[in-house]
Amino acid sequence: MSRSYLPHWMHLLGSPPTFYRFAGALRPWLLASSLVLAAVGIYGGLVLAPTDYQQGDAYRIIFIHVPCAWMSLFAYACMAVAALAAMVWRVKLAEVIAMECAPVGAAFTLVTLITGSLWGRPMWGTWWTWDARLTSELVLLFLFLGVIGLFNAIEDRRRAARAASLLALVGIVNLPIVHYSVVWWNTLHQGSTVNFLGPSKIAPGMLWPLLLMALATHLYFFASVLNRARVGLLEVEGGKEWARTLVMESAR
Amino acid sequence: MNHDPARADAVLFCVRGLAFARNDEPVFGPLDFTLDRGETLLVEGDNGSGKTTLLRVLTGTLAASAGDIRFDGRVATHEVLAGRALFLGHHPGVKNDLSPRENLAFLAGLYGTHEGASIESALREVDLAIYADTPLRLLSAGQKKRAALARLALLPGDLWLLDEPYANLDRHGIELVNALVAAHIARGGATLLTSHGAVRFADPDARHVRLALSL
Amino acid sequence: MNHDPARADAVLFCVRGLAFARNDEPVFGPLDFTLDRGETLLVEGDNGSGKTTLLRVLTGTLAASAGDIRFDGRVATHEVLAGRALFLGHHPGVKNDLSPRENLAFLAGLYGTHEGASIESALREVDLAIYADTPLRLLSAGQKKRAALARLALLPGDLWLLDEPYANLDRHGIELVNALVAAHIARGGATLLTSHGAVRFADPDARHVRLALSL
Amino acid sequence: MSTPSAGAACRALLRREFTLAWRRRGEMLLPLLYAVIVTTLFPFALGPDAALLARISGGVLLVTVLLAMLPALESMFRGDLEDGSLEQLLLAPQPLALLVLVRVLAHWATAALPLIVVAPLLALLLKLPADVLPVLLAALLLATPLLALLGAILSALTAGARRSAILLALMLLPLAVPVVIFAAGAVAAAQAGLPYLAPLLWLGAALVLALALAPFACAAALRIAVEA
Amino acid sequence: MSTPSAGAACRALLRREFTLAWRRRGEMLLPLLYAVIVTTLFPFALGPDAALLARISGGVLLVTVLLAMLPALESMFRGDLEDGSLEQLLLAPQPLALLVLVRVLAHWATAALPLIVVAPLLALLLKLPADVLPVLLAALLLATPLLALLGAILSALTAGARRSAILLALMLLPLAVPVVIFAAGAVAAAQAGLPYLAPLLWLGAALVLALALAPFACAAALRIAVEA
Ligand code: HEM
Ligand SMILES: Nc1ncnc2c1ncn2[C@@H]1O[C@H](COP(=O)(O)OP(=O)(O)OP(=O)(O)O)[C@@H](O)[C@H]1O
Ligand SMILES: Nc1ncnc2c1ncn2[C@@H]1O[C@H](COP(=O)(O)OP(=O)(O)OP(=O)(O)O)[C@@H](O)[C@H]1O
Ligand SMILES: [Mg+2]
Ligand SMILES: [Mg+2]
Repeated sequence: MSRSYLPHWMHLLGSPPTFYRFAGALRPWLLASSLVLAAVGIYGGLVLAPTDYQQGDAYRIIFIHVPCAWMSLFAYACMAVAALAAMVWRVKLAEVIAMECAPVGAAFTLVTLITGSLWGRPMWGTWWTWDARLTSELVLLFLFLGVIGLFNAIEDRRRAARAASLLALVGIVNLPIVHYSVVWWNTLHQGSTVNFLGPSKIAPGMLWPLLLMALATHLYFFASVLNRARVGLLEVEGGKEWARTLVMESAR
Repeated sequence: MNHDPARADAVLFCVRGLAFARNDEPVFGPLDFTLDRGETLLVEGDNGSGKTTLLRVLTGTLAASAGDIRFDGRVATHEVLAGRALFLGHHPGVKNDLSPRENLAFLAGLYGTHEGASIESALREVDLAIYADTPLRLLSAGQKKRAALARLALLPGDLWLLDEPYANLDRHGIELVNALVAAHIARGGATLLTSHGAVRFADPDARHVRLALSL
Repeated sequence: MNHDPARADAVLFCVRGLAFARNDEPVFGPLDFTLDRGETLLVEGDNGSGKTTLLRVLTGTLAASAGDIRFDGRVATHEVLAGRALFLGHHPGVKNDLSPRENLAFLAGLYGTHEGASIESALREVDLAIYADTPLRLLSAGQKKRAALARLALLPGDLWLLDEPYANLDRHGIELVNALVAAHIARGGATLLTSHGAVRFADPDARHVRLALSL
Repeated sequence: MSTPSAGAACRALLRREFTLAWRRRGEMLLPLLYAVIVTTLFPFALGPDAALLARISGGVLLVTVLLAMLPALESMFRGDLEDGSLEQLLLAPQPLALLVLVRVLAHWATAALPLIVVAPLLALLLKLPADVLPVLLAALLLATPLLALLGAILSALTAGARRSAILLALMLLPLAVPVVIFAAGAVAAAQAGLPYLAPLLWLGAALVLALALAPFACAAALRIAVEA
Repeated sequence: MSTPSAGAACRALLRREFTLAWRRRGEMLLPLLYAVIVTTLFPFALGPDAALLARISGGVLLVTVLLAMLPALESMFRGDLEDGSLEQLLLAPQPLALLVLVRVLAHWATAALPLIVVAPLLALLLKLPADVLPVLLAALLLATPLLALLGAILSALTAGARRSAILLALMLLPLAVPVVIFAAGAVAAAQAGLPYLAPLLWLGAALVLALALAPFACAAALRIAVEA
C-alpha cells in the first residue's frame, strides 16, 4: 500500500472520482475526432489512393490491416504499462485500465489476423502459414485471451487483476518478436515499409491515408478504453460513497 | 486490547486499525492490539468469525484492506517477517509422503534451528520419537498434528502465529502445546494463537481478542 | 462394558472379543461391548490409541483380526450394515467443489432421508443456511465440519459411528452435536462416538470404552 | 425412511459427477486441449506435406485421443478415496457394482466423449480423408469406453497402494495396445479401401464383455483399496 | 539461531523434492511410460513402413516428449498450495525467486530428464537415423527446461484460479508451438543434411532469458496464488 512514491499528478488522476469525471469529459472528443479522421482516411485510401501497379486494388486492405496491426502492438504496450503500475503501486485505477485494454487489444489483433489472411490468399496463395510474423501475432492474440481468461477465472476482482497484470508483463517478451520477426527470420511477410525516420518505401498517395487511419485507430482505442475503465471503476468501487451518489444522480 | 501508540516502536508486534474485507464485505472489523516479547495473545471467535483470515493477514499472505502492521517498529513486509515469524495453520504444511523427521529436516534447512534444539529432541518433545520414520499418511490424526507442532520445538522465530494448535489433540497433546508456548514465552518470544474456546487455554495472564461474527 | 451374551441377539449392536492387529502388532486389544437402541457409547483414548481404526473395523472397511460384530443379531457384513449405519470420519466424505446443499442432495440420493427431515431443515440445524450454496472450499474449517455433520440431521440409519465429531467446532458447534445425538437417541437410534476427552461430552449416563496406547 | 431405488441413487451419483465435472471444467477440458495441442503440433513437427499427413492422420488421431484419456483415468478414484466419499459409497444401501458402473460411465462421458466430439475437427486439421471419418468415430466410440472400464479396474486396484501410477500404467500398457491396434486396424483398412468391419466387431465384443464383468472386479478392488 | 545460507536452503529443498519424487516414483514414471506407449503404439497405428517411420520419427519424438511433460506441469504447485507447505516457503528467510528456481529445476530433473534419458531408446524404436540423434538430444535439452520454466509461471498464475487447467493449456499452447517449431526445425534440418545450428541457438537464447526472468515472475505469481 505504499502509494507515497507516486508523482503528484498521478495521485490526482489516480483517485477514481477525478478520473471518472476526467474520462467522461474527454471521451466524446476522442471518439468524434477518431470517426472524422477514419472517414477521411477511408475515403483517401479506397478512392483517392492510386491503384498498386502489381497488386491492383487488393492492396487497399492495407488501410485496415496495417493500422490494426500497429494498434495490436500499441494496445499491448499500454496494457503492460498499466499492469506494471498495478503490480508496483497496487493502484486500483491502473488495475482497471490494464484489464480494459485487453479486450480492445484482442479485437485489433483479431482484425489484423483476419485482414492479414484475407490479404495473404491473393498475395501468397494461402490463408495461413506458420511464418514467424504470423505465428508471433497469433501468440499475441493468445496472450490477450489469456489475460482476459485469467482475470475472469479468479473470484476476487483485485487478486484477479494483479494475476492477469503479471501475465501481461510476462508476455511483453513477445512484442519485439512480433515487430522484428521480419528482420530476424526470412518470413513470407514483408518487412517494414513505412519508416518514420528515413524515407518510406511507399507511394505518398498511399502513405497519408495510412497515417490518418493509424491516428484514427489510436484515438478510438483511447476513447473505448477510457469508457470501459469508467464502467470497470464503478464495479470495483461499487461500495464507495462517490460511486453510490453518482448512481443516485444518474437515477434522478 | 491495550493499544498505546507511545511504545508502538518499542513493542515487537503492533497492529493498528487492521481490517479485512472480501469484495467490500468486511470479514473482521478494525482491530488494534500490541504483542510484546514474553506475551501471549489468544484470539477467540466462533466458527467463521475470521480467526484464520486474521492470521493470514498477519503473515502477509492476504493483503489487509485497512490499517497497518508493524514488526519491531517497521512495516511488516515479507522481508521483515521472513524467518522471524513462525506460522502453523489449518493446513499443517507438512508432506504426507514424508516422515516427521524428513519434514522437520526440510523446515530446519530453510529456517535453521534455535540453539540447543535438534530434530531428535523436537520429535521427543512431541512424543513422536517412535514414529520418526513413518510416513505421515500412516499416522493418526493427532500424530499428524504433533508432527506439524514439532517445528515449534525446533525452528527459531520471535513471533509464533498458531491457528487452532489444539485441534485433534488429546489431553497430553494440549498440555504439550501449552508447554511449548510457555517455553517460547520464557525465551522472550511472543505468541498469538486462535481457539474457539472449547478448549481452555493454560496461561492465566494471556490477553484476549474476541472476533464477532460479522454477518 | 456390561457384556451379556443372553441378550446378544436382542441388542442392536454387539461386539465380542474384537481385536485388530496391523501386520501382527496389535492396534487395539480384545474389546467386548453392546450398544442398544437409545444408548450412547463414548470411545475415549489418546492420540494413536486406535479409535479411528476401531471405527473402520466396525464399518467393515478394515477386517478385524479376531472377534465378531453382530448387528440385529446377524453378523455385520456389508449387506447387513448397508444403509443402516451412518459413518462420519476424520475425512468428512464431502466434496470441496460442491456446496453444502449439493453434498447433502447426493447423500440423500444414496441413503434417503428420515421422515420429516429436509435438506433445508438439516442445513438450518447446523447453522449453515446462509452458506447453503457456497462451495466448501470457501468455508472456514468449522463451517466445513458443520457441512459434514448436516447429514446426521438428514439421513436415516439406526447406528451412528462418529469419529471425533467435535474437532474444529466452537462451543455452539459442540452443543449442536450433542443435540443431534440426543435427538437420534430419542428416536431410538444408537450412537458410538470417539473423543480424546479434551472436550467434555454432554450425555451423563453414556457408557465409556477406554482404549489404551498399546506400544 | 425407505431406502431410495437403485435408479434414484444412480441419478444422484450422475448429478454429482456432472456437477463436479462442470465445477472443474478446467480439468475436464484438459484432455481435450491436450489432444488439440498434439494434433496442431504434428504438422509443424512433420513439415507441411499434405499427402504424408493424410496417410498417418488416422493412426495419429487414435493414439492421441486414447492417450489423452490416460492421465484422467489414473486418478479416477484417488479423490473419492482421499476425502472419504468412497467410504460413503461403500456403506450405501445400493449394490456397489452398479454405483461403480455409473461412476465409470460418468467418467467416460466427461473425459472421453468431448474428445470424440472434437475428433472430426482434429481429423480436419490432420487432413483425414472424409470417408474414413465415420469409421474413425465408430472405432473411438467402441475403444474409449473399453479403455475407461479397463482403466477403472486398475485405478481401483492401485488407488490405495503407493506407486499407483506406475502400476496402473504398467498394467494398462498391454491392455491398451490391442485396443489401439484393432481401432487403428479398422481405420487403416478403411483408408486403404479394405473391409474394416471385423476389427470393429472384435472391439464391440470386448466392450460388451467389459461392461458385464468390469464393475464387479472394480467394486472388489475398491473394497481392498479402502483398507490401505 | 543463524538463518541458513541460501545454498543450504536450496540443498534442503532439493533433498525434499527428490525424496518426494522417489516416494511417488509412480507419478514420476508416468510421463515416461506415456512416451514409451506412444512410441510403441505408433508403428502399430501407422503400419510397418520403415521409410515413412524414419521420416516422421524426429517430429513424433519431439511432440511426444514435450507433451509427456504437460500433465505434470499443470499441477506443479497444486500440492504445495493445498497442504500449506507453500506458505512455509513464502515465509522462509531466503529469496523466494531462488527457491522457486530450484523447485522448477528439481521438477525438470524428475519429470523431463528421464524422458531425455530414454529418448535414444525411443529413437531406436522409431528408426530415427543415428546421426540425427545428437541434434535431437540437444534440442530436447534446450526445449524441456524452457517449457518447464514457462509452464511454472503459468501454473503458478493459475494455481488459485477456477478453470485453471484449461487456462493453462490455453496459454501453454501458443508457447509450446514456437518451441516445438524450433526444436523440430533443427531435427528436420539435420535429417535433411542442412545446417541446424541457428534454431538451436534461438532455443538457447530463449532458455537463458527464461532462466533469468521466469523465477521472479513465478515468485510474484505464487504470492498472488496463496491469497486464494
Ligand atoms: C495473417 C496474416 C498476417 C498477419 C498476422 C500480419 C501481421 C502484421 C503485423 C503484426 C504487422 C505490424 C508489424 C509492426 O508494426 O511491427 C503487420 C504489418 C504489415 N503487414 Fe501484415 N500480416 C499478415 C499478412 C499480411 C499480408 C498478406 C500482407 C501483404 C503482402 C501484409 C502487409 C503488411 C504491411 C505492408 C505491413 C506494414 C509494415 C510496416 O511498415 O511496418 N501483411 N502485419
Ligand atoms: N477463501 C475464501 N473465500 C471466500 N470466503 C472465505 C474464504 N475463506 C474463508 N471465507 C469466509 O470468511 C469467513 C471467515 O473465515 P475464517 O476461516 O477466517 O473463519 P475462522 O474464524 O477461522 O473459522 P474456524 O473457527 O471455523 O476456523 C467465513 O465466513 C468464511 O466463510
Ligand atoms: N493406514 C495405517 N497404516 C499403518 N498404521 C496406521 C495406519 N493408520 C493408523 N495407524 C497407526 O495405528 C494406530 C492407531 O491409529 P488411529 O488413527 O486409530 O488412532 P486414533 O485413536 O484415531 O488417534 P487420533 O486420536 O489421533 O485420531 C496409530 O499408532 C497409527 O500410527
Ligand atoms: Mg480457522
Ligand atoms: Mg482418529
